[in-house]
Amino acid sequence: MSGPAAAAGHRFEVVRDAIDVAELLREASAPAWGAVASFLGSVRSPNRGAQVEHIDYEGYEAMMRAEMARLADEVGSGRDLGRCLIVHRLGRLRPGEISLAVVVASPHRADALLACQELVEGLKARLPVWKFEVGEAGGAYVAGRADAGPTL
Amino acid sequence: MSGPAAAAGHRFEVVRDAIDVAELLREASAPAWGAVASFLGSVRSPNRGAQVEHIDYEGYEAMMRAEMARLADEVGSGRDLGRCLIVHRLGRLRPGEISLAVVVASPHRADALLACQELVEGLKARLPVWKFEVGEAGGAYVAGRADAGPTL
Amino acid sequence: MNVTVLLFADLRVAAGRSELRLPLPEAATVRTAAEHLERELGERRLQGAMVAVNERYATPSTALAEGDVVAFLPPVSGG
Amino acid sequence: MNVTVLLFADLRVAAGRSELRLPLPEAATVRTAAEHLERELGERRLQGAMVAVNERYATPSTALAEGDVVAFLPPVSGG
Repeated sequence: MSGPAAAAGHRFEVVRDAIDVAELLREASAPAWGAVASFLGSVRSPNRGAQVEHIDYEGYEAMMRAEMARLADEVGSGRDLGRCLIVHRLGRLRPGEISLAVVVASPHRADALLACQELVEGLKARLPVWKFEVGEAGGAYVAGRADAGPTL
Repeated sequence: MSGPAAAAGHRFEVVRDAIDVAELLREASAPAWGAVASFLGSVRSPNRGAQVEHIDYEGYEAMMRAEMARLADEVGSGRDLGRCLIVHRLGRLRPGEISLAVVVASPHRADALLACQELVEGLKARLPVWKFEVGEAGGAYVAGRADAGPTL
Repeated sequence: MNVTVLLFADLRVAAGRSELRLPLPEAATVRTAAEHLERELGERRLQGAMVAVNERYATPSTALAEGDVVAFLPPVSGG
Repeated sequence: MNVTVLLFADLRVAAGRSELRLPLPEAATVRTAAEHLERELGERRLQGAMVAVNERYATPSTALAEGDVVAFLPPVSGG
């Protein structure tokens, strides 16, 4: 976790249990911040027409936290971000369960909304996470993206 | 409230009591929707350098609900929005209290994030709401915007 | 014809009321209503306000009908 | 020198392990490590993977040092 991000009371976490969204929103609430933008990603079913039984999320945890902090520093640059909370869950998740929570508080609504959007896009492209999706027809790794760095 | 919006289980409300954000997030949660984007606006203090004691929110309630529904129809056009919940509070609010909650659920993260952002911008420009802000130096109406229609 | 006028924020405060009944000539528009209202209020206070007819933003040339609800809206600041 | 190699997802499954120690010649780069690893695994499985060195995305030409942690990352799908 980088200095500025840690100092600001940001939170970059990888967890195995249910994400407590209410607690995140409480942490992002203060009179100085008039705007809180958030994104919750969850396991979707049906997906591409097929029922999903569960998804096993695998991640490179230390690098996930490092990427969250780097991304928050990039996205926060030139913006007035009061607090930035990012939590990603790993392990076995059922449809409807939350895998990713991003919460951004700012004095300004545009800063909160745009930072949240850029964080979500950046996390999707850069977090070292892999999904093994299991449905009626068996399981397979979800096709991923290789935008974050050159490939071999 | 327009037909399509009402049919989809959307919610467009004007309330006088505290907004229950946890309940809104529950309503926006379903396995078919993998993405929930939300925005919470609250009374900010300090504002423009001065401590805020409270804000009295006044609104044209029937038109607020009508504008929420029209805006949701516009923003939802061409997008796959599972559910769209908009609640605005009126009356006397203290710093940190939530005045506006916008929650959008969609199968697709871009639809949820962009719809949420467009709804917030549209609501700020179009909702017939006025704020009388009271601080140490007394009270005054907050300067508003006249973008939504021609002026006299 | 008669329309119902709604006033908000500083317009409401200046008028000392939030609602009034306004008699108008036939074929009146929003602009006609504004002129009559300013005469009624004794001041040119409506400049810069937007107008809604029956809960929808309207223009100065919007035609009015008996029973319409005409709201005069100072610049808004929702959220 | 020696580096620690981390494998994930289908690379991990194919290798039957998530971590291994890889001896490399001096002045090795990420590309050197990939070549040695493919020899070790007996297949050209790394094509299309990204690489991180010490928890940061790297390029094939990134130079390695003793003790570095080199992670081979199949296309990612976080969130």
